[in-house]
Formats: sequence, structure tokens, C-alpha cells
Amino acid sequence: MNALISTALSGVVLMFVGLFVRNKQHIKFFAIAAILIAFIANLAQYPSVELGGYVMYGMIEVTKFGVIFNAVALGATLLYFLLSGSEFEKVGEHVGDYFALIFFILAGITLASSFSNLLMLFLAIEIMSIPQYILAGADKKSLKSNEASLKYFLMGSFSTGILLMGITLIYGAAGTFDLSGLGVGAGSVHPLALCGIILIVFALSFKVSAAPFHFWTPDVYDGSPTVFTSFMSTIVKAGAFVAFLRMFHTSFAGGSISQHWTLILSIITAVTLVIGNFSAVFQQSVKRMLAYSSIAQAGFMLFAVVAMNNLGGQGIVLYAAAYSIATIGVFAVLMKLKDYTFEGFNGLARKQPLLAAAVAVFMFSLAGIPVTAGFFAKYFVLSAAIQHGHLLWLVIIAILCAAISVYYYFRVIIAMYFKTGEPEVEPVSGGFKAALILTIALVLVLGLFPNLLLCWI
Amino acid sequence: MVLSVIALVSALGVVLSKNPVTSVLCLIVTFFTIAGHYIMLNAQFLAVVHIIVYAGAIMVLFLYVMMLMNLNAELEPQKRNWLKYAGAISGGALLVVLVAALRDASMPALSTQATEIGLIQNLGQLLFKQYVVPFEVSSILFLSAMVGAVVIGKKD
Amino acid sequence: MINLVWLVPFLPLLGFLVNGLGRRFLSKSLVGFVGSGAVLASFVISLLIFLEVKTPGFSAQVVTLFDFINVGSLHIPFAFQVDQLSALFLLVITGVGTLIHIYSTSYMHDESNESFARYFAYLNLFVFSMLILVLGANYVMMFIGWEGVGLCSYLLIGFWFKNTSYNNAAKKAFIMNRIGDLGFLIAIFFMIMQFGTVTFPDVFAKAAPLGMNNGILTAIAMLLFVGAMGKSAQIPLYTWLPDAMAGPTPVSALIHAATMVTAGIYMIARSNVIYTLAPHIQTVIAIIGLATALFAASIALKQNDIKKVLAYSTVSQLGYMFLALGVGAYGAAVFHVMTHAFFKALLFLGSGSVIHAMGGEQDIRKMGGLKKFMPTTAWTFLVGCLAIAGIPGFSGFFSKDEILAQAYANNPVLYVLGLIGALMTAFYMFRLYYITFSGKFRGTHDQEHHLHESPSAITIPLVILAVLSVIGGYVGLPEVFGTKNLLAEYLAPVFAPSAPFAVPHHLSHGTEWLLMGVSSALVIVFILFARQKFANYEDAGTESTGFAKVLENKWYIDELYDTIIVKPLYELGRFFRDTVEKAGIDRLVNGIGRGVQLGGQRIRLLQSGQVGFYIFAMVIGMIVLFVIGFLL
Amino acid sequence: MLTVLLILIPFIAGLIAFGLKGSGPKVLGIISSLATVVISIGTWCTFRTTPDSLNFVADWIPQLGSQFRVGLDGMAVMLCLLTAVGFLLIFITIYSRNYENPGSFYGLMLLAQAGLMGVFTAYDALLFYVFWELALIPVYFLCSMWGGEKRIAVTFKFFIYTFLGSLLMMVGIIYLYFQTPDHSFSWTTFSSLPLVPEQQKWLFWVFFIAFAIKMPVFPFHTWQPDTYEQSPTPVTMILSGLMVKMGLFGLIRWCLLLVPQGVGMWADVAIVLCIIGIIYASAIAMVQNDLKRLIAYSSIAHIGLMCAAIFADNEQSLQGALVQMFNHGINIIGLWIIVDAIQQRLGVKNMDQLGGIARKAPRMAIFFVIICLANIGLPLTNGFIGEFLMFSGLFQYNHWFMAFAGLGIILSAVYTLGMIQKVIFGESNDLTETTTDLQPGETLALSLIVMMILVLGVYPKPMLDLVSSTTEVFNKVF
Amino acid sequence: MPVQYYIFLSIALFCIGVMGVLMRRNAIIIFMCIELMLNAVNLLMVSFSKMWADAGRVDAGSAQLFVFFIMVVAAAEVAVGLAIITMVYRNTHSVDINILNRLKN
Repeated sequence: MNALISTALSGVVLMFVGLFVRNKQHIKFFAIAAILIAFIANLAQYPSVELGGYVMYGMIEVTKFGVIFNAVALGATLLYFLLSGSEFEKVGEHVGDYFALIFFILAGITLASSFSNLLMLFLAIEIMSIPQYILAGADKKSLKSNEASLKYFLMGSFSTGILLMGITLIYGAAGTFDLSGLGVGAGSVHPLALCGIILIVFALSFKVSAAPFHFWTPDVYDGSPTVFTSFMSTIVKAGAFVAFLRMFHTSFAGGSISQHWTLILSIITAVTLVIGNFSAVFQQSVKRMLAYSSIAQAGFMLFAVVAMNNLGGQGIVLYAAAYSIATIGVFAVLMKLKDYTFEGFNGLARKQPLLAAAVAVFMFSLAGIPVTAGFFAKYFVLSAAIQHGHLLWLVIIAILCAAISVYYYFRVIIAMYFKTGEPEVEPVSGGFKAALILTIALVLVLGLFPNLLLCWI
Repeated sequence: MVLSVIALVSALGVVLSKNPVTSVLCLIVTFFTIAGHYIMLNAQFLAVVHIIVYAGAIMVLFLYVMMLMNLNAELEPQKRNWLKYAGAISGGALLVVLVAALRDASMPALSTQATEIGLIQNLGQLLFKQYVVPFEVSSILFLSAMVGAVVIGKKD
Repeated sequence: MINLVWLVPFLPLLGFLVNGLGRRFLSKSLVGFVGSGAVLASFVISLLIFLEVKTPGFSAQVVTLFDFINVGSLHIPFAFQVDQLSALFLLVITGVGTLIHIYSTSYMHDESNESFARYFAYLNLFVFSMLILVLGANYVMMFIGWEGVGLCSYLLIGFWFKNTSYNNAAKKAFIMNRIGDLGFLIAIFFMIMQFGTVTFPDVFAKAAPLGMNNGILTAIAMLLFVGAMGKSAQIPLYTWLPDAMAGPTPVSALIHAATMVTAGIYMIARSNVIYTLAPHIQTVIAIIGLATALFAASIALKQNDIKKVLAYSTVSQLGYMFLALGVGAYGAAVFHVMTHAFFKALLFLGSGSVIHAMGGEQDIRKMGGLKKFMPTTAWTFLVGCLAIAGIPGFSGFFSKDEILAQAYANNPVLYVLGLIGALMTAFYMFRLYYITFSGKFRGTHDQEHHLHESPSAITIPLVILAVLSVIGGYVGLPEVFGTKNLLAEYLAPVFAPSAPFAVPHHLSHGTEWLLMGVSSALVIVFILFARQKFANYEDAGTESTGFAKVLENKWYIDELYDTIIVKPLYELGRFFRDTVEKAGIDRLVNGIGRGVQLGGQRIRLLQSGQVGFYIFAMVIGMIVLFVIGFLL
Repeated sequence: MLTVLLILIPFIAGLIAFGLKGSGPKVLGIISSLATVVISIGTWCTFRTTPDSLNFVADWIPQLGSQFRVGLDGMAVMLCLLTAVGFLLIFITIYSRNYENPGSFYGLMLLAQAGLMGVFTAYDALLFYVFWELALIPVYFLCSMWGGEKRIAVTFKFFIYTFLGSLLMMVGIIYLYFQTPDHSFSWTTFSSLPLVPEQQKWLFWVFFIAFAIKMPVFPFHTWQPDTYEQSPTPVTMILSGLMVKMGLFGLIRWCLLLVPQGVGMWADVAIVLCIIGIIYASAIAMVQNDLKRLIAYSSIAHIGLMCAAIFADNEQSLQGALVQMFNHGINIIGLWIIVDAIQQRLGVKNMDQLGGIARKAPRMAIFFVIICLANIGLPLTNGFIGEFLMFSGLFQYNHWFMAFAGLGIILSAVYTLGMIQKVIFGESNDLTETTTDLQPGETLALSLIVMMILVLGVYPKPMLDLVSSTTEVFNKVF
Repeated sequence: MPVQYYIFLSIALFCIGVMGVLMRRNAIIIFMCIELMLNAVNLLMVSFSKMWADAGRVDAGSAQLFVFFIMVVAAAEVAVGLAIITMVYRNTHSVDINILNRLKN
């Protein structure tokens, strides 16, 4: 709740800061300060929810899990501001507005982690989505950005329609929007409810870019200004996942109904893994590869949802943290380069050893190599699936795809370390380097001691 | 019943008409029929809001944009035919599937008796008591939409 | 003294180390001294041990140095066993070894300092291995020596490593030996499995109760014999031995005549209990031995390389020894090993002397009349020929006749065939002698100028060996002469355990006399025949035809092996490399990778860039998933 | 605590090495590996008196029931010793050589060592997995940065291949983890799991494939010749001498003991694969002209034998496989040192272009021959003991298996002698005329190796005693 | 009148909306079709509200509030959406979605 309020207020404040502060660099500091405040405010709520959730009008229920997830999201955003905050001004004039939009999205994410009413789910998703449509099109001169924005908007609204249809059908069956009252698990499954659940699965799959609802992802991530892609593909996506998880684990986890949607969702997971990983193999642009990688990673995160157990919950937090941090880091470096193709990375290790090392560590993390956070992230989702017991076929697909993923992640490493070239790199400030080192350290620390995060849940 | 038929026909009109302006007008007709349904379903408040928001504001906005861009039937981009049919067929298939899925649902009949829940008084009570949080939260949505309109719409 | 038995192999090892490590610094004479001295010292110790062993009532003693392999219940100590058999072999090995070392100091004198030292190091290493082989108190120890001598043989055959064909010969020797070794190894594993031990007395003690024709014993016997086939150059694993003549001649004398190749006989004699209990295998041994004897003798008839003749003769003589083993005459086999060591070493050293004098020429057609240039060599060679031909009074006569007599007792057919072999032996040996030493010289003028008698370091060993070739036979004088067979008596304790199972064959003295008489007479006839034919040999230079050509080409066995084993093997390797590996497995593995890439290329085309299509695909996906969710 | 030092010393030294320049990393490498050798000898001594004091446990991830639990049994002591000695030998050999960017080179080498040590000491499945991967990464970089022409593609294939295997293993580990009553990764809990045959049946393959790729066993071997060929030789030494032992070690520790019935069900299949591999690899080695590839294939054959022996599952075969792990490591490192020496001097590894080196470089020739002989298991060299016991054990398992595997003895002689002949014997040519003999560093390393070959070949008892504790564990199990 | 009637009516409207999205290339018309879909949902929601109110649920009004919020959101979306479409039109002078295919594969 604190997080919601503080982020929403920060958004408003940043709006005005953008109006009144001339120096764009300074806006960034306001944003960083605001995110810090939000981070602390959010954690301050932890003791009060440690024993039980904090409920507000049956609309919001702040749980331990929610607070920790918010902390992860806010912390990752902090890193994001530190690493990429100065890139905002390159996109356009309205730096303050961009920050404000990002804070609004964060407000949506905090809602997504704590809603307890379908209406709030709807609002959360919308609050997360609408600013994204705008951010995607923030670079107004660029046709690519325009295209991304329009595509995202059209498809996003379409999926909103589907989400609403689903909610309505569920309401028709259950008579309430309250998550705890949706108890449709008992007895025979009402066709309306089942239909509604499946439609919600589709809509949320769209938001987390799971196949076959992923089509917007590569284009939008590719077309959007890189600095916003970085944010959209990581923290926002994690937010969508947490909504997914919360929705299904609180309401539809038990009974015969779960069989239906787990089947559909596991098919979606498998298709997502395959499409995401296969498509990423052939990309030439690292940015686009990362877009596909985000689809592939979404496939892994879906495991947590499908598995429906505690490990899944822990896994999604860890995964969100690992994936977000690593991807934000990669994007931060990517933005320092002129050429986004793999060739653009050739020989980076010689010219900028720190950047190269950072990207290498992040790629390891994304590939799930031990000692990086990504390893435990993958570990958790896999073990969630294995604990579930009936998903071994999915696990097999997953490890095959994980092996494929090594292929495209390591292409970057190969380009940086084993090929020669003269990459064009923008000058890198000391602050950026420090932030990068901090990020690397975070990835490694989480990879060595995931309990530092897990012990809170 | 008549309303429903009009609704469906005009909805099809939206989809099928070649001229965008006709589409808009068809859509407005549809909205009115839906508002009619609202009244039949004792949702008077919603019916009013619906007319105001949709027919009054949103559709006008649409029309305005369309006029601004000076779109008309000739300029209207047309899909190749088979894509059209594919679209129609898959939409139809979706309909069939959904209907098949919901066919067996045994639902009660709606009484003709009027209920009071749709009155503005009751809804207002609900809105500002239980639903105060989403009400507040939706302000964030509006703020961001506002900011967005500024960011996107403003000429640099 | 027996406790010092470890010194016997240790001294040559020391010699090996000194010569091997100091090959840069030591002078030739010092190297020769170290090399020969070490073996000589071993010989002295062996002699002392022998004297101790010779006393009646001596029972085998085991000297354990340390635990070699100790796994669970399996204990294989690094131990030496001194008994009558090993003591006798010690004497032969160190004795002949010493002579050959001395001989080599002169023979190899032209080599560079370093390779001279290398040569002696190898030679010492060989003696060491051979001693380990015969001293080992268990089959694993024996195997250690067994492989060790194979290695040294490899190193020495390929001593002149610059020559590729020598290398090939060395390689062939080693590999063929390895084939046999595999059999040996499997036999050891059988023992470990069956008896849980590989120590000789324990194995024999546990084998005896199994009784005759026990399957496992038969298998062990057969497999051990496979090992022996390889090492002792029996059909089908004999082809390496003639090729092994690529090595320096003293090596041929020591390794490929006197000692190493007799290891197989030693092994079977040592395992006499097992063999006696496996009569079928004995029959196999006898047949193979005899076949080898005849086959090799037939090849030797038409060979023109002085060393090749001797090599085939060696193969043939080894065949005789196996014949003896096959008919259960272990003592006779050992006896023949001993006498053969003397006269064959003599013959090889003599041929070495000739080759030395001829400046490396080995083709007897280019020799002739050498008697007048190198008389000592000639008459010692003659003694050797007489001994091998089995002229009464020479050592070969006694040992070979004992074998033939035993064969007769077993089966007269064996005797007849054996006799034919003996006659061929007499014929080809004297063919060799006459072509080489009598007639007139057929070499170049240059060679004629250089012809000279060899130095004393060469001739003295020749003389000693000649003497031994004559008197060596008298230790095993058969009982028909009214004396006791000293050797048989000496060896009796070794063969005692198998005695209860052996089928006794007794020949009346009359028959024995008759057999001796027949063979002696026929041998002399054949020698005269050879003399008449070759005493004044002229090289006609004509190609031989028909059967002679087959013999000259050694029955085309090498070609046969090449066609049916070697080439297919390499073809197989090539097939694996090019087809299975590259086109099969590797392509499959890479194909998966390529499949992923290709799949990626296709799948990414789904991303057509058109929103209409995207939504269309989404709707299709929804419909499909709906159908799955509802209808399935 | 000694155990932890085994991991920590190379790890810290590796991190430091990244920052050093010039000859600093070399010296550091030598010092660190010397220290590791000393400590691993120390662990040996400790093991003989108070083996329990080698165990070390610290909290790691309590939520998962995973601990930083390291310890050593006989096998592990031996393998740590091998790792320590192996790295020392490698560092001695390459001391006179200058690699581009030495800090990274030595740093990565030392990190690989730390990873290997970790693999051998881990008594916690998760920790094991982490080290397992960790050992791979530095090697990947080493190969890709300092390797031959086709290094990138080849190492990439290698990496993905082994990574896939490890993932499979991770699935197995996680599955087992959920079977444990107290949800723990501890080795003791794992090894006391009552698994029904149904589970063991497939768990076996999960683990076996992971290890088989690492070893490698036919038909999972295709990465290996390419990688050995393309890697810089010091790395090839690590790969073939030490890293393949990870697979064998894993097989013994994490396969044989966890799924004994699974092993029982599939041992025949696995052994047949191994034996096919032996003959197959030997046959290919026979027709190889490339020196490095030849040794690579010979290594496949040797590993196949060890793997088969492990599956034969009796005291002799296991003990044989264990000592052979050490001996093979030493020997093959020796072989690579010489191959490297030749390649450094002449720049070729095609055997048709070589020959006559013995005359020009007698010391090299002698070492080469001795090591080759040890490699084909000649008695009184270290190679013999292991092979003898392995064959013996395999024979007791199944006569025919042994007989076919035994063909490897013959074939190994064929290709090894062929290699000796082509490389060092024969006439020298224009190229090999220029050969110079070994440098002091190489001589020292090879002397050490030859000493170990002979000492262990004549007196293998200490090594056998050391590993017997591991095989005793098996006696209890079966 | 049974609720099924409304269900099928709404679904029909919804699917017509979907069809429209699939069949048209004009971004504005597509957007309108999406609005049509939302309205179908609204209609259904209201009829369910009535249904539950008949069943005696006191909180059946929340469904109508939900509809209210949907309208609110739709309005916001329209604002943003039309802004985006205008922006695209400014750059490309077209509202044809198919000419937007720079981003693909």
C-alpha cells in the first residue's frame, strides 16, 4: 500500500518537476530520490504484513510476498534509473513525463502484486499498459517507434477486451469479483467459469508475451526507444507475471478446474519456450534477440504459474529479480553502443573490459549458469515443475530450450571476447561504471546466496 | 428482441461498411441499442453514462479524428479478399466455439421485476464506500493517459 | 644366497639405468663393461643359486619383496620363486646373455657413442625383464616380464629407428606379442576368478582337485597357450619372428633364439599341472607345434637371407619344443630349450660374425668360400649346424631325440612328421653352411678385401658356445645310455605335481635305439645330399618357379594376413572415421544444431510485421486452445 | 579446513592473477599450485589418520536444505591430488611460454582448478552442480580465446553439449531432492534414499548421459576430438587429464551409489556402449594422421574402459578404474606436454610431416616412448595396474565384454606404436631437422611424470590403499 | 427472458468485433471494433448484474460499477489511442496498419 501511494505520488511530483526543472540531468536525481523513498516506504510496511496480509475494502491485500515483490521491482527500477537514467533525455523533450509514466507503471505493478478483486486486476493491468503504449511511441520522429506504439496499442486493447470478457464470464458464474469468493473449484466446473478462466489465461498470456500471444513483443521491444524497452521487457513483464501468479494461485489453484487451465497453460508454456528460443537463434540485432529472449524467459517463468506451489512463488520473485537485473544491465550497455547488431559487440572486451565483463556476467545469468542469479532462478522454476510431478515433458523441453538459449546468449560473449573489431562506444562515466559494478555484484550475490532474498518470503 | 437485431445488424455494419464515417454512425446506432438494453436491465445510470461517454464523447472524438484525417471510402485501405474471409471465418469460428462452450450452462431466467441496484443513489453509495480504492486508482490511469496525450500529441 | 635372488634381475636393471642415464658421458668401453659386467655378475649369482638348488631335496623358495597389488581378497606380491626350473633358466639367460653382451661390445663398436650405450641399456633391460619372467612367483609377475621382454624386443628390433621397415618389423613383433598377451591376461583373469590367486603353488593346488577336462582349466590352458603362441612364434602368430631379424644380430641371438622366444615353453612347463589336466589342449599344442615345425622348416629351405634361414629354423625348433610339451614331455622341452639356446645362439652369433665381415651383406648367394677367410667362425658354425641337425654326440641330438621318442610313444604319426621336419632341418642348415662357407666367394671385390676373421670378443663367445653346443647335451643323457637322465631328475620336483595325472608312456629301450638309429642315419643322408648339392653353389640368378617360389615367399602368409586382417582393420578405421564419425554421429549432432537454426529461421518468419496477421494468429491460437481445453 | 583451502587457494590466486601483468601470473600460478600440491598431500596424510577432520560444513541456503558441505574420501583425495599435481605440471611446462594476456590466462586456469577441486570435494548435490558448471566456464573461455583456428565454433559446441548434459543432471538432482524426507541436498541423505526400481530406471539415464557427455562415452563423444584439437594445449591437458575425471567421479559418486538398481538394470547397455567406444575410437585412432586427434581418440578408448569397469561394479574393476583415473591423468598430461613441445617447435601436428625427432631430440623421444608405453598399460608402468584390475573386474562381470574390450589392448598398441614410429622414428626431414630438445621446464615436468609413472607402476600400494576406502563403501552397498 | 439470450447476444457482438479487427486495415475502424467488443462485455456484465440481483445478491451493483470503470478506462484508452493514431498519421499520412511493417522477423 505504501508502495502504491508513494509511487503514484512520485509520478505526480515528477510530472511537475518536469515542468519546472530546466536541467534534465536533475530530473533524474529527483526520480532516483523518489524511487528510493518508495523502496524504503515499501519495506517499511514489511513488519506490519509479516504475520498476515493487510486488507483494504477487499480490494487490496498487501502480503509479505507482495511487499517483497514490490521491493524487487522498485529495487530493479532503482538500478535501471542509475544505469539508464541519463538516456531518457535522448528520447525526447518530456523527460519528467517519462519518469512520471514509469512511476505510474510502478504503481500499476504494486497493484498487480496485491490486488484482491478482479476490478483491481483490470485496473492494474490497464495502468501498466497505457503508459507503455505511450513510452513505446515516445520517440515521435522515429517510424519504428510509431509503429511499435500503434501495434502495441491495438493488440493491447484487443487483449483488454478478452480479459474483460473473461472477467465477465467468471462473474456470471461466481457472482462476485472478490478473489477469495471466486471459489469455483468445488464441485463440477461451471462452463461460464471455465470459459472465463481460459479467456483470462489468454489475456494474461498476452501481457507476459507467451506464445501464441507474443507477436507484439519482438516488434514493440525492437521499435521502442531502447531505454524504455529495457524497462518494459523486465520490470513490467515481471509485474504482469506476478498478477498472473496471484490471480491463479489464490483463486483457481485447487479442484478439477486447475486441470483444465494447467493443461492449456502448459501447452502455452511449451510453445512459448520453443518459439522464443528458436526465433532468438537467428537474430542479427542484439536488441531484437533480447526481445525474443524475453519471450523465452517468459516461458520459464510460466513454469512457476503452472506448477502452482510455493516454490513457484519464490521462483517468480527470484526470476523476476535475476532476469530484470541482468536484462537491464545488458540494455544499459547496449545503449552505449552505436551498433546494436552482434557485430557491434565485436572486440568490446579489449576496448571496454568492464562493459564486456558486465555483459558476460549478465549473459551467464540469463543463460542460467551457476553463481549468477539466473541459475537459481531457473533452478526454482524447474524444481517447481518437478515438484508438481506431471510436468516432466515440459521440463525436458525446457532444458533443451535452455541449451539453445546458451547459443544466442553466448554469441554476444563470443563477439565481445573472441572476435576482433572496433566497436563504437559512447564515453562512459564513472557513475555508470559504479552502477554497473553494483549490478554485477548483485547478480553474483544473488547467485551465491539466493537466501538473502528468499528468506523474506 | 428488436433491439438485439438492430444491434447485431448495425454492428455488422461497422465491420462491413466501406466508408469509415458510415462505420462510425453504425457504431453509434449499436451503442444506442445497447443503452436500450441497459434500461431493460434496470441499469439506468449506466445507460445514461453510456450515452454520454460513448455516443457523446468517444464517438465524436472518433469522428473528429476521422474528419481531421479526411478519410473516406476511396482512401480506405482494403484487405485482400482471402484475408477478409479468413478473418471472418476465424471470427465465426470463435463464435461457434464460445457458443459451444457455453451452450450447456444452465442459467436462470431474468425476472421482469425491476431492481433498484442500477439507480445512481445505490451505485454512488457503493462507489464511494467499497469502491473508493479503485476510484482513486483510476485517477492514476487518467493522469497517465493525460500525460500520454501530452507526450504523444504535443508537437516538438 | 637365495635371499639375494633379487640381485639377479637387479644388477641388469642397474646396468640399464647407468647406461641409459649416462649414455652421454660414458665411454664405449665403460658402457660395455657395465653392461657385460652386470650380466656376468648376475650369472655368478645364478650359478651360486643353481648350486644351492641342485642339492637334492631342495624345495621351491619364494622371496617376497613387497605387495604389488592388493585389492580385497586378491593379493599379488612382488615375489620371486626359486626352484629348479627357474634356476636353470637363470643360468641359460645370464650365461648366454653374458656371452652375447661380450660379443656385442665388438659387434656394435661402429655405432655412435650414444647409441652404443642405448644398445647396452636395452640389452640389460631385456635381461632384467627376462629374469623377472622366469623368476616371478606368480602369473602376474610372469606377465610383467612377459610384456617387458616384448618391449625390449620391440626396442631392439627397431634399434636402427631411422629405417622404416625396421620400425615396421618392431611394431609387428610387439603387436603380435600383444595378441598373445591378451590370451595370457584372460587366462590370468580366469585364475583370479576361479582360484582367487595367481601364485603358482596356490593355483596348482587349487587346480588339481578340479580334475581332468575341467572346462575352466581347459580354457586357462588354451589361453595361456595363446600367450605362448605369440611369444614363441607359433602358427598363426609366428610371422613376426623372421621380420624381427631386422635388429642387430646379437639381439637375434639373445632374444629371438636363446631366451625370449622360449618364454612360452617356460610358461607351459611351469603350468604343467594345468596342461596335464587339459589333455585336449595338449593335443592342440602338439599339433600346432608340429605344424609350425614343418611349416617353418619348409620355408627355411628356400630362404637366401642368412638370418632369415636361422629365424625360420628357430620357429621350427620352437615347434619341436611345443610338440614335446604337447606330448607331456616337459622335461624334454626344457632340455631342448637349453640346447637350442646354445646352438642357436652360436649360429646367430656366427652369422653375425659373417655379416660383420661382409660389411652388412646378409644374402648367402653373395657369399661363399668364407671358410678360408674366417676359420673360427666357420668351424663353430659347423658345430652349430651339426648340433641342430641332430648328429649323435652333439647336444641337439639328445634333446631332439628325446622329443621324437616321446612323440613316438604318444603317437607314431607325430614321430614320422617330426622326423621329416628334422630332416628338412638338416638339409637347410647344411645348405646354409655350404653356400656360405664353401665354394668360392661370390661377393664384390671390395667385400673380398675386407674379409677377415672377427676379433676375439666375437670369436671367444663363439668358441664357448660351440663347446656348450657339444657338451650341453650330456646333462640330459637318456636312460638308454645306462646313465640317469640328470636333467630329468633335476627337474622332477617341478613336474611332480602333474605326475599323478600324466598318462605314462614307456618305450622299450630297443625301440628307442631303433628310433635313434633311423633318425641319425637319415639325417646324415640328408646332410650329404645337401653337401652334394650346395658345396659348390653357383648363383644362377634365375627366378624360382612353382612350389619353390611359394616357399621363397613364405607361403604368402604375410600377404594373406595383410589382406584378411590388416587391411580390413584399417578399412574399418577409415570407415569409422569418414562414414560413421563424420557423416553419421557428428552430422547428427551438428544436424541438431543446424535444425535448430533452420527452425529458428522458419519460426521467425511468423513474425511477419503485420498486426493483422498477429491478431489473426492470436485468434487462431485461442480457438485451438479452446478446443483443447473443452473437448479434450 | 584443509579441504576448503584446496578450493580457496586456486580461487583466490585466480582472482589475483587477473590483475597481474608480465610474469607475475606465471609465478603466482606456480606458487599457488605448489601450495595446492602441498595441501593435497596434507589431506592424504590427514586422511590416513583422521579422515573425518577433512569434512567441513557451513550454512549456505538453508531454505533449500543446501549446505556448503565439502569433504574427502579416498577417491576424492586422489583426484584432488591429481588436480593439484596436474596443474603444477602444466604450469611448470608452460613457464617459459608467453601467452597473450597472461593475467587472464592464468586467472582462468586457476579458476578452473578451483572448480575442479570443488567438484571433487562437494558433498552437497547442489554445490556439486555449481562447481560442475563452474569448472566449465573458465575452460570455455580458455579454449575460445587461446585456441586454434576453428576454436570458437568447436568450443561452442562443446559448451552447449556439456551444458545440456548438466541440465539433465540438474533435473535428476532436483528430482532426488524432492524424494528426500527432510528436503536436503546432503550426500548422506541422497545416498540413503529408498528409490523404487521404476525411479532408478530413468534416473540412471539422467545421470549417465550427463556424465557420459563429459567423459565422453560413445556416442556422445563428437565434441571431444575437435575440442582437444582446437584448444590450447595446456587446456587440452586440463580437459583430458582432469576434467574427464569429473565424469567418472560423478559416475561413481552420484550414479552408482544413488541408483544402484538402475545401474544394475542398465549396466549391460552402458558397458556395451563403452566397449563399442573402445573399439570404435581405437579404430579411428589407427587411421588418424593428426597427432592431437589421435591422442583424443585414444583417450576416448581409455575412458571407455574406465567407464565400463565402473559399471562392472566389483571391487577389482572399481579399484582399477580409480587408480587408473589418476594414472591416466598423469600420462595424458605427459603426452600433451610432448605434443605441445613438438607443435611449439615445428608448428605442425600432422604426423606425415613429422619423423626422425628421436635423433634430434633424444630426451623428448625417450619421454615420449615411456609415456606412450605407460599409456598402453605396459607392466611396471602406472598404466598397467589400473588396466589389469579393470580388465580383471570386467572379466568377472562378463567374459565376453572383457574379451571385446581386450581388443583395445591390441589396438592401442597398434596406434600408439604407429604414432611413435611416425613422430619420432624414421628419417628426419627438412622440418624436423630443426627440432630442438626439451626446455628445462618441460624436462622437469616430464621427469616428474616419468617418475610417477614408474613409482606408481612398481609400487602402487599407497594409491590402492588410498582408494580402497571408496570401494569399501560399495562393498557395503552391494 | 433467459440469461442465455444475453450471453449469446454479447458473444455475437464480441465476435463481430473480433471479426472487424481481423477484417479491417484502417486503424481507426479496428479501434472502433475493439470498442464494440468492450461494449459487448459491458452488456453481458449488466445482464449478469441483473441476474445476480434477481438471485438476491446485494452486491450485484458492483458489476454495474465495473461497467462504469470499463467505460472510464475505455475513455482513457481512446484518448491515448487516438493520440497514437494521429501521431502515426502525421508521420505516414496513412492509417493503414499494413504499411507498418518495418519491424518484423
